[in-house]
Amino acid sequence: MPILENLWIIPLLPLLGSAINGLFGAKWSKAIVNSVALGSTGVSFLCAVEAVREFLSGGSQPFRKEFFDWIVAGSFRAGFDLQLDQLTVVMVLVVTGVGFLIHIYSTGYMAHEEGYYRFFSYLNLFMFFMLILVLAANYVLLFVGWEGVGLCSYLLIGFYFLRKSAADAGKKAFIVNRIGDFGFMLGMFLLFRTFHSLDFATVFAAASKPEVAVEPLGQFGVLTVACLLLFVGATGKSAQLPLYVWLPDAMEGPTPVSALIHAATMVTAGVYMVARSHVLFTHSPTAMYVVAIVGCATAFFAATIGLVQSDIKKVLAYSTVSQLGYMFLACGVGAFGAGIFHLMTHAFFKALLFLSAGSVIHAMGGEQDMWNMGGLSKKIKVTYWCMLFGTIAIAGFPPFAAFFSKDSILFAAYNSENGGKVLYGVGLLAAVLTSFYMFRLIWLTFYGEKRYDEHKVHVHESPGTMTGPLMILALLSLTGGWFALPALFGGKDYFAEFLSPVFGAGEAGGGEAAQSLEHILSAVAVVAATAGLVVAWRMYSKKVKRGTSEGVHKLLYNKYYVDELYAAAIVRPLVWLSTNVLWKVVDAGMIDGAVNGVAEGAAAVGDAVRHTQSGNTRSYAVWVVIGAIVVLGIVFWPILHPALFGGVR
Amino acid sequence: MVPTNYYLILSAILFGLGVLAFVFKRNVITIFMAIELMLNAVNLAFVAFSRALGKSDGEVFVLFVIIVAAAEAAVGLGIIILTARNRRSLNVERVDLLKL
Amino acid sequence: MSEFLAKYAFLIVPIIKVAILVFAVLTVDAYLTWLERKVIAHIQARWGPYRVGPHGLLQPLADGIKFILKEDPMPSGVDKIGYFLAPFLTLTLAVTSLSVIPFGPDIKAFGYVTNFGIADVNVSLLVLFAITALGVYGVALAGWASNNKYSLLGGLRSSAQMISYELALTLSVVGVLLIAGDLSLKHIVEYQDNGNLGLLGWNLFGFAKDHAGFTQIIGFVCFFIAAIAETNRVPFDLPEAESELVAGFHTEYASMKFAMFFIGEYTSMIAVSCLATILFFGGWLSPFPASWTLTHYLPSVILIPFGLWVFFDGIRYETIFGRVLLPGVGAVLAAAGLALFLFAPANDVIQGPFWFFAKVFVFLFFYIWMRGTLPRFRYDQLMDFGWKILLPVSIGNVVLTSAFLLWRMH
Amino acid sequence: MTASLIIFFVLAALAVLAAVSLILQRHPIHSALSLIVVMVALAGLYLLMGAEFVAAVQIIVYGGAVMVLFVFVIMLLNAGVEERTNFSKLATFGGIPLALALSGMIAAGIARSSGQLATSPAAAQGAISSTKQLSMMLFRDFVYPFELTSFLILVAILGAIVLAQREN
Repeated sequence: MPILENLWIIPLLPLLGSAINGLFGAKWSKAIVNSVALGSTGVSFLCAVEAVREFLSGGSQPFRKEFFDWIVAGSFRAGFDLQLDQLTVVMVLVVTGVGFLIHIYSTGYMAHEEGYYRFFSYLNLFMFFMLILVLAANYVLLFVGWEGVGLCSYLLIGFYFLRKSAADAGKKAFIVNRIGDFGFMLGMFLLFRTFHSLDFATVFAAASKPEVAVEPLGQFGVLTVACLLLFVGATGKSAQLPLYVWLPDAMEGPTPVSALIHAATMVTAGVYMVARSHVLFTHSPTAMYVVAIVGCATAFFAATIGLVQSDIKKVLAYSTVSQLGYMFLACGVGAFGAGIFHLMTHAFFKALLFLSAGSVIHAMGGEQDMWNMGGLSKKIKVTYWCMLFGTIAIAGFPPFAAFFSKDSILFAAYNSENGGKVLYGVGLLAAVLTSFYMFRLIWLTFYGEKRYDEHKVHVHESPGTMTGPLMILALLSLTGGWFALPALFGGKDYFAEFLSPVFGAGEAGGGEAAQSLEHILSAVAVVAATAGLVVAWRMYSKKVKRGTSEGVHKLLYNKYYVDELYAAAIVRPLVWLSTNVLWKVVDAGMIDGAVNGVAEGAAAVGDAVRHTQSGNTRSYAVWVVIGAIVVLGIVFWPILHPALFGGVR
Repeated sequence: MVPTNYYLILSAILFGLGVLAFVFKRNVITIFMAIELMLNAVNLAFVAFSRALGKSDGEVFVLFVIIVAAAEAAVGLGIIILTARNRRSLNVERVDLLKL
Repeated sequence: MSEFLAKYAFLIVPIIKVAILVFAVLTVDAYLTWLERKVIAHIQARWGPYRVGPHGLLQPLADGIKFILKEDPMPSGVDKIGYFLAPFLTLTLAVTSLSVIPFGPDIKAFGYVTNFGIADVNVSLLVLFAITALGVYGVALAGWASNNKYSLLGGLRSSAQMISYELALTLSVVGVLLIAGDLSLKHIVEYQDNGNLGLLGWNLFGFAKDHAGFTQIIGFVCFFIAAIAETNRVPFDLPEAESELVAGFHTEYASMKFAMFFIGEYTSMIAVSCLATILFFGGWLSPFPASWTLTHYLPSVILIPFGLWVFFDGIRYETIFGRVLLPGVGAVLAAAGLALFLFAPANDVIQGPFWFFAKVFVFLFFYIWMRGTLPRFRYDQLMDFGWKILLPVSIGNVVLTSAFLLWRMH
Repeated sequence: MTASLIIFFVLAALAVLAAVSLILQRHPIHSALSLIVVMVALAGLYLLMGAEFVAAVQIIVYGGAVMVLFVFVIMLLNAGVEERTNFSKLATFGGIPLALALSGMIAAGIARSSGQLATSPAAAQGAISSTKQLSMMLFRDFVYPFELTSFLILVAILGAIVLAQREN
């Protein structure tokens, strides 16, 4: 069966797996649940590969098929339309591949958890929605996936729903995402109002018509507003300023979840969406500029917070935020290809990092505070090496993945007009910070003297189901960037070329000058990474104690008090409003009052008429007869009144 | 060929007698029978109409009425048995708890 | 004269038929009792009636006279209407139920074609069921009217039993109706006529015309069991379970009224047997393929030797009566057989009825046989069996048959 | 005065008389018997109209099942002669005139309105509603209502069982 023709299979399989596990999993043994979950995901991965093969062998023509109408209202049509082009190929492969690896990992990691089947049901459901998101051929279907992954992320963050912090984190993620989604929906409405359709094909075709003018910088035309609104959604989903706050808390969820949803796939949905609608964005430099600035700011901002976090997962969370910032920076400066490239590599190494972190936590028996670790490199070699690979990769040392992706981003930022240099500078700084906090993590965790109690915690290497995916991911994060390897030596960037049908070959302008410049810049980047490494080494390689908490450190450690700020500025007023107005006045006063009033009225009427209730059935019978007579009288009136009053017919 | 009106008048008379029995009889079972009588009168009218209009719909309706009547009889008689057991009487006028 | 006949044939012919039928039925009933007593007696290694007439052949006559001459007491406190209505109802309905049964193919006599039976309704099966359905009242009413606990219990039991088994009875027939696609008994029989297949064409085996058939063995079993229950015969004769309720619903009845119940019961037996024959055993159809024309002489082949045997059996009889009666009967039978052998047209006319009555006789014998063999059900067993086994099975038969037919259609 | 008219009047008279006796009889069983007579008479009328299937069903279901249930229940409860209590003033004084008024209205309505419906030729030769055609309608046009009735009967059975069983 040609998979490409039946693209729906790819998302459907995880849905089935989810349904089966969710419905029957409670009764089943872990083995069966595993086989269902892994089977569905794995087969879906194979299907994806097959689809991609067919796609490529078919001259890599963008494939689009409308499977069935979903909403048809007037001129509006939102169908279950799936599409597959180069961009989707990358996303689908990343999602299914990394997803499958993480599923395998989870079987080991969650082995001793309650609600095992629930976890995998959610995870598969997430896969389903994520695939819908990336395969969708119109904004509405994309939004379905968008909301769906949001839901799954909520469910999975709150997986340990007995822990209040987890439940709160889930709620926080959901609500913050709502804000973004609100923007997204407004953007969609605006688009529909402008183009009378939400199909990607139609919208982009209409937008890329020559008569559609590019709105110059600082001018807020329809497209700009639409793009900005979409970008609001993206900031929500992809945890950019100012809506990034939910992601760190999302670490309450199980580590595989953090790896899959909050590092590899879901959070990159925003980037994907922006890249997908690049046609619109390129028509509005304003929006692009905003994207670039926000991305860049986030990259730096999050990195600074990441410097001082003590919780191993928190560090990774902030690093994720910052890396996402990078991607947006890339999109903002028009290097969508680079953004997606980084998205992919990031998926690899960040998944790797998270999983390794998970392995570490697993080894430490649930301990997450780096200050209670140390000297683990001897104990858990595989995890250590994998973690190291991931760190080197993220820090951007050649020939690891991020080196290429990040460099292409920085390069693009550097020669982007209006303020590119600044962006580049900040990005570079962020790179330094990145490599610093990552190596800080390495040293705190794996070197130095052990800061935990031998007798309480007995450190042990994780099972093969966990280490296996780690190694694979490690390999990927080593080689993941080599598509762009030739670019260094004047060759061409295969990845960019591969994506060029989607984004147009507008970026990575070749030429000798650019060539040499790129060499210089990458050298600089390497130097920066090294700088970070060295600083981290100087600070943390020797005997260390928990960082003092005052001044800047305190500020950073408390994440710039952003949460507190939000709480004071938004949450508390809202709570006050809803308690004192909505609840006490509207609900208790008006609604309940109305309901009770009705009830009392009814009771009063009942008191009045209940005296006709003699309880004697025959009287009731007579009442029925009277009623019948009245009804008949009304019905027969036109016939009867001549009969009664001697009218003539 | 009997004119349709005859059938209709007959059904009207039977229906009236049914109503009469319905209000006149005291025994629950008999009252129930009165209801059946009314149903039968209606059926007669149905068949007569379907004849007059040359369509079978009326007869289909009669079938439905009969089915419903059968179901109703099953449940109703069950209720009657229960009432008779609890109240020791079949006289509806003695079954009058349903009042203030 | 002849045109008068032609004018009022529609009136005269049925009257004649009815007269014949009633007479025949009453006689057959009478001798059915004789047969029953004989058979059961032999089952129980007794002689049975053998004093009144040769082989007790006149016993039925004696019984009849006894019934007529007996005093007819009416117990006190009976409900007069019900008490008188009940036996009449039973008998009338039982006899009426025979009126729609075709005993054979249409007869052509004097250029006037008439059906071998009283009425030829195109929903005769429904009519039959309608009549049998009303049959309950006779028993129930008798039980209630005669102001006697035993009778009341008998009446209650029988009404409950009849309602319960009527469902199974009706449902078990549905399969046949599905196959034949017609409610007229005559057509149902004709539909089973599958020329060269002979008895395989009967609904029992279901190789009906154009293969649109399905074996109705399940249906037949359900039908027959339910029918026995409907006729209140052993092993379902709880309404008159003498060991528990003296004589059940007709405890308080004597002489002719009792006889009416009696005749009614036997008549309904006959009716049910006819129905079974028609629905499942191809009515008047010969069990042999049409091509085997020799089998047409079967009646004579049976009649002649039987007649001769009766003849010679009578010769050696001691009483003068026997000497006259039996040889006479034997001679008549033998002569009839010979006549059939010689006159082909008469023979052809007789084929249908011959097979029909042969089959009916088998069923009646089966009835008696069971009475001689089986013990009586306990009441709760009876109900359980009816509702929990018979009904589901017959429904299953309907589903099965319709599914098969559907499959055949596509 | 054709034969059919004679038959009609005989049956009609039978039905009306039986209905009256239903009212006048004081013992439930007698009322039940009268009702059965009404039903049989109606079945005869159906036959007269050429609706043989309906007639048969009328007798089988109404006569053979429903009324048997009635009789059965009457016997089971051993219901005696009904006592003519008059607790309900409304019924005592208002009942009969009102009932008569109702039937009068219906009759008047029919008498006035039935000028509109003319006997159709199809009906004249009774060509319509062979049982086959009826079944066609039942299983084609009215199939969903039909299925629903089966469900209804199921519910009724359950209800009857639940009601009638003694709590033990």
